[in-house]
Amino acid sequence: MDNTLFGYLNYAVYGTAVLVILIGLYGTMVKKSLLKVVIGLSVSDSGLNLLIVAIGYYKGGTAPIFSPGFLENFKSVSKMVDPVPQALVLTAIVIGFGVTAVALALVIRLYRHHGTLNIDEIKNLKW
Amino acid sequence: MEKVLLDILGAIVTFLVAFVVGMTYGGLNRKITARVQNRKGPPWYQNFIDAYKLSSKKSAIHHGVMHHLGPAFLMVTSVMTLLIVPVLSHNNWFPNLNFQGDLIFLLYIMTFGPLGMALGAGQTGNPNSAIGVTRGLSMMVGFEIPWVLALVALMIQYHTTSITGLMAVQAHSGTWLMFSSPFAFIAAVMALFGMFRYSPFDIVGAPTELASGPIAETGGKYLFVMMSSGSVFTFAKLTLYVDLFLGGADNLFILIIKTFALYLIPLLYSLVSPRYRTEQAIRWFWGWPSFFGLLAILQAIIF
Amino acid sequence: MEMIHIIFLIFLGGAVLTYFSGKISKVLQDIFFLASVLVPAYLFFAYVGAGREATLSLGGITLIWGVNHFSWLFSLIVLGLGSMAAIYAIGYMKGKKRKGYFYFNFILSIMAMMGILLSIDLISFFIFWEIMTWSSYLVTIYNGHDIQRIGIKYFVFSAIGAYAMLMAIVIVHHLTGSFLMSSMINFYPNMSLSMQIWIPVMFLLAFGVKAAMMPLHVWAPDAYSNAPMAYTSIFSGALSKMGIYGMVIVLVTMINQIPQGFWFREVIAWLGGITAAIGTLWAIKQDDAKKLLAYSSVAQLGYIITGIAIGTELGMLAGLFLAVMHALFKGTLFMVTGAIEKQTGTTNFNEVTGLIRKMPWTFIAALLSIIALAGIPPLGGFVGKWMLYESLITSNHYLLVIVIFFSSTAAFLYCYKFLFGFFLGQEEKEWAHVKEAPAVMVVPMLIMAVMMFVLGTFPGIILKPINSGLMDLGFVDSFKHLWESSVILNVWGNHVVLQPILYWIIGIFVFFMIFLTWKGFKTTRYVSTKDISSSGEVPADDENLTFSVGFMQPFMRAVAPAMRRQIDKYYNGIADGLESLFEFIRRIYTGNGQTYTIYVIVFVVIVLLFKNILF
Amino acid sequence: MVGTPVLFIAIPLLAAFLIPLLGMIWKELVRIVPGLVLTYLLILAVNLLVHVLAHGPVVEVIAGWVPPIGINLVFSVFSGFLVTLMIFLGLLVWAYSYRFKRNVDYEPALKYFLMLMMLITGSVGIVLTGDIFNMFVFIEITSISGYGLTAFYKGRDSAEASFKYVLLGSVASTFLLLAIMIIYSQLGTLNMADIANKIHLMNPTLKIVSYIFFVTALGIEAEIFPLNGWAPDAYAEAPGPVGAAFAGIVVKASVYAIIRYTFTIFDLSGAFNFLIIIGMITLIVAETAAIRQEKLKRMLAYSSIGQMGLVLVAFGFGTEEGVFAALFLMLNHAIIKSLLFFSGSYLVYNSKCKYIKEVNGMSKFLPVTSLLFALGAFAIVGLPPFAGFWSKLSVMTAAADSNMILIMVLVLMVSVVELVYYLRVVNRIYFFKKETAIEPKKPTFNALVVMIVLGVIILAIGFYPDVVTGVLHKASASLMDKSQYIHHVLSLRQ
Repeated sequence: MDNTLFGYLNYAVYGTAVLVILIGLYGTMVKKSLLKVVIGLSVSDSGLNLLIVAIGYYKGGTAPIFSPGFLENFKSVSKMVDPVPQALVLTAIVIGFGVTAVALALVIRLYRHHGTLNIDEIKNLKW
Repeated sequence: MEKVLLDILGAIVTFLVAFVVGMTYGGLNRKITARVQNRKGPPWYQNFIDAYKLSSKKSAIHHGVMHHLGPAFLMVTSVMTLLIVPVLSHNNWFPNLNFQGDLIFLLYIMTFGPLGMALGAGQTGNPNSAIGVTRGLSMMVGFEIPWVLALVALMIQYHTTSITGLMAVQAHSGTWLMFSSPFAFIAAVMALFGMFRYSPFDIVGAPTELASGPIAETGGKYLFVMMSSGSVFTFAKLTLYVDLFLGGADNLFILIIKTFALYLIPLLYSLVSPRYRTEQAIRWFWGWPSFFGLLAILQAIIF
Repeated sequence: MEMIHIIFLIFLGGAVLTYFSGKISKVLQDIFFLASVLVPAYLFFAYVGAGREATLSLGGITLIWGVNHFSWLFSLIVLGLGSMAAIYAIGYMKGKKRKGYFYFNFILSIMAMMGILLSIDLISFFIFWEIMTWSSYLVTIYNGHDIQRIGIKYFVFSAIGAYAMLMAIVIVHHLTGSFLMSSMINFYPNMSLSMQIWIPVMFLLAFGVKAAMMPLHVWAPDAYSNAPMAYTSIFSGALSKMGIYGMVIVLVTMINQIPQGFWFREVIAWLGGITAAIGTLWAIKQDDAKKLLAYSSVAQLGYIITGIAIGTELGMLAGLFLAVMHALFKGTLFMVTGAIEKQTGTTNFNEVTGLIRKMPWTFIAALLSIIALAGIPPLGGFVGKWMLYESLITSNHYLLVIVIFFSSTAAFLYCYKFLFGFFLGQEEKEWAHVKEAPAVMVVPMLIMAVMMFVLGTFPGIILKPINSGLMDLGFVDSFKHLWESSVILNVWGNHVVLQPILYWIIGIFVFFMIFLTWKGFKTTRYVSTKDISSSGEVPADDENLTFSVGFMQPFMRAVAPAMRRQIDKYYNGIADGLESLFEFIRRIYTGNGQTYTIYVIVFVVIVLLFKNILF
Repeated sequence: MVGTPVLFIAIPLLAAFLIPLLGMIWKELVRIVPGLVLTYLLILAVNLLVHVLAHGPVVEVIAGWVPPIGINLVFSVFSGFLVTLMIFLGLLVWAYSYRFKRNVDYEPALKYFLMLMMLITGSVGIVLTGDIFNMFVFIEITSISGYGLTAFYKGRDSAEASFKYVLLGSVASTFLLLAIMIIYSQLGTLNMADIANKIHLMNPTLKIVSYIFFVTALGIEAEIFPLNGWAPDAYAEAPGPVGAAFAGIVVKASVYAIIRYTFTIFDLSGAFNFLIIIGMITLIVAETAAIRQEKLKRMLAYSSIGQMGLVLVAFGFGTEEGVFAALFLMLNHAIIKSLLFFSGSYLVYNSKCKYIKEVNGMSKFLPVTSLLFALGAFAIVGLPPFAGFWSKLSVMTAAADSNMILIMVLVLMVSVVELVYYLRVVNRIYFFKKETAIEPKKPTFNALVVMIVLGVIILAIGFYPDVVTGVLHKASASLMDKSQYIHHVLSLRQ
């Protein structure tokens, strides 16, 4: 991390990602509507993905894509950003999507059952 | 074999003496009480007349086997107490079965009779009898405490649980235990009040309230046996006290003087005391008498 | 395959077989039941002598079982009383439901007790201890009456005790590297002072619970009175003795090795004394025979504890002799109560009365055991009491003597209450139909009553095994020197002192009995209990003259201040407090998903904040 | 070769996908196939475990990429033992629920078995995998199928329970990914053995932070106290066998993950004490919360949570004895708690609210089920001669050898609490009068067989613990031997 503008930008990316995660958690923890809770989860997922990609990135790297002539110019391999986080993010996105889908399905069922989306009123199971 | 026969003969003699003396004491009791109450009172031999009358009754009724045997239980206690307590020192006509450590035995055998009689009284089905028995047993728990405290004090102080041992101590030192262990003596005498069941501790057989309590249903020869047993027991207990605290007796005359002197204490106390309720009596025994008993133990431990 | 293995296998297989054979035939079940108690008992006494050992390796731990004279003595109690109670149980359980359940747990209890006695290592000791606990618990709740309170209370106390013991066992294992009891005892003097205090305390907790020692006794009255009487007779007679056994084998031998053990023994002895007094007082108050006997058991166990806690040879001898006697008379008394319950359907003194002419044999058994319990001379109880007093006096426990004597005198009150309540008093019409209990119930009671008489007359019969048992524990042979050193100074081993006295007692009794009975002297005549002097009039047949309510009221009034406080109430207070605390704890789970999320975040934040301390 | 670890993941996954297709051919296949698959896997697992016991761990490399770059599966004695246990339990759950919903509908059974297979796949994957991101994926598979199974019943409050599970599960996955990324950004590798090898190079603060995130994330699945809000609801609302599957399979996998991180990957000295603390808190809170429960399954759930707390405590001793005790506890817990869930759900089968008081007097109607429930209750509170006793004994021994006197006192006090609530239920079953009008439901034949098998196992372990202690000792030794694990995985590079 250098002190150039780009370096600060790098921090900014991390900061943004963390901020997004926190916003998502805030939504999950504070908002009373089930839908907003699910949105909060989704937002924090996105923030997380952002963070992961940011970690894998470094200055001046190219996309980790095989293209014709890639192998000839061997030097470009080192210029490539780390592909692993990106692969992970892909997986995480898929999983996050699945979870969100499940959550939304449950929200529908909860709404049908309780007639409300207020999480404070859905407390049949307690103690 | 011969010794056994002699023993039995001696026992019979002891029994007869005790019977006569005990009966006489009972008669004197009635007389003295009457005189104090400014009455003439029955003659001193009235008890013998009563006994004769009872024993000559044609038939007697009983309410079952325990009732039938109750007097026998009572008699066992009286006679055993009499036989274990040394009546006279060094006298062949008054053999005794005493042995080392007999004080504890005595404590227990003395409770055997009342319990047996209580069973008999219980079987009569007369509520008065049962009430009397519960009172009597409760009272027993009361006066046993100072009595045992006194005995334990003696056992500790003289390292023996035998009556003859304690008598030997007195003979050896020349002092009666009454003086060397005064607190034990006081506690024991106070316990004696309860044993005799004279006023103020006569609620057990309170004649006007319970129709004499445990003996309400007893008559004829049963009452005769009970009466003689009571007389023998009175004598045995007094002899025990004399042995323990007054140095024993060498001949019958001294024994009678000592026992009668001792007998006067509860007798005179009874004349001036109104009747206690049971719980009052129990608490009385657990009060000063037990305190003296504890003092006796303290004395025994310290000296 | 040692004989010990076979015995345990028979117990175990017999229990299972008995349980399932009930599905086929009730008679078969009874036969299996009797066989699985009596056959091992026979095998044990016939083929297993002192010094036999057997091992079993389980889970990397070698379990060792063996017999010495001391455990042989207690086996006598367990198997002897167990056999009697088993025979009795056949009659008692006839026509009752859950027979298989009862038999199963009965056999398992006896097996567990034998296991405890035979265990040489602590793990098998613990295993059998726990089996004993749960099998007895299962019988305790047999009636289904108020079990959530009574049963759970029993089990909680037992479990606290057992877990304390488990802790002690594993700590000992940590210290010595071995589960052997002997290595623990040998290592004990080398432990640090805190361990020297805590190990016995933890063991004491376990044994004290089973032996119903004072602050831990609150389960006993309920449990004893709630179990079927056929079981209670071994529950109180033998099972509680396991606590005594443990105290002797673990505590007395262990603590005697260090001088500070004096204080320990002192505390236990006093606890025993207080137990005796409290148990007696509460026994007098009871109106139900089961409860009365239960409290009386607590009191009697108090004497035994005091005796063994004194720790002198004479004290041990007294305690163990009383233990044997207690097994006999309390076993019989519970059987008597069971017989009456069986015949009349109730054990409340206020309801049942005047059975003496209907159940004479039961009465005789009851009478003899009561005489033994009260410690009145011709029967065995007296011998034990006497030795107890002697040992207390010689070891300078003067006040304790008074406490013990007080409770043993006050015991007459409940003894009388028991006999009067059931057998004496008015013979009401209501109970005119009552018959004597079947022979299978009466005979065991009478056998035990006879044993009591024999042991009272010839105490040496049982004192000799006790003595050799104590020698196995490292005590000196008391027959040689004990009597010289004690205050008693008699030669009891040869029965020269007590026997003439007893003959005298019997002679006098017989003489006066004949005197009273002899028709030639004066005739006697039986009249019914309605024919009494009642203010000069004869009461009518339907007039109820039974006196039983508030029976010992005068005495209870006298001791009322002592009984105002109940330990039970304090325990209940603690239990209620805990339950409310738990109720509060479970409200942490609010039911709101968001709260849970907040918990997660709070957890992370807290751990992050304290990470330097934690990691 | 006796089979490769990859089959344990591939086959159930494949089966899960094939089930709907096979269902189109013949509806009964939906029920049969999972059983066949699980039986096959069990045979495979036992075979492989025997092999591993003799020859040391088997390391499988996926797709030819050797570690540390590729993903590898490790079948050591430790993980192999857990896999075998899980598959065995899976088989029992299948057998128990074979006729599940049979008379009602085809659709629910399809979903049920599909999700069950996914659940087993995920859990087995967690245990076998040697790659932390791969573990994340498996955890998510497990969770999602768990969400589905929790929400299985319609019309009850199951959706609510499931939603709470989803909520916490998502938070868990957030933390898990964060932790993974911290490690990756520091060490540039995702392979467990490689991380373990290089862990000392890591920035200490970040190391601790990532460990905390791991424990938080996995703790949510493993039901550690402040993180386990979902668990009682999910257990209570999911079908009975699923409760058993949660207790026996999912939680085991999560605990495995925590243990793997603590013992093998991280070298934090305070981690063991941390495990003891959180385990202890979990144990105390859960058991005390259980005593006042009004619903049977909720009570079992709290009890299960408490047991897992005890497992963590035992692991936290950090000694081989402690690990042995913990493994023994896990085994017993898996078996006994399954039995309790199985029999318990028949005791309150037809009731709507599953109140404890509804089991009153059930022994008259369901004698065998009641007996087995009582057996399970006696076993789980650690009464000899049942299985639970030996694990309790080993925990105590391990604690004493680690000088954890206070822990012992607390654990035993909590055991008393546990005893009380189990006995209360058993008393109700046997000695109370039936009050409610709920029809008891006789257990089906296959359910009965499963319960009896479990009962027999409990008795067998109780009377002869040597049947399992040998394996457990080897398994604990293999967990403790960290360098051997690293060596086995990384030696494939050459």
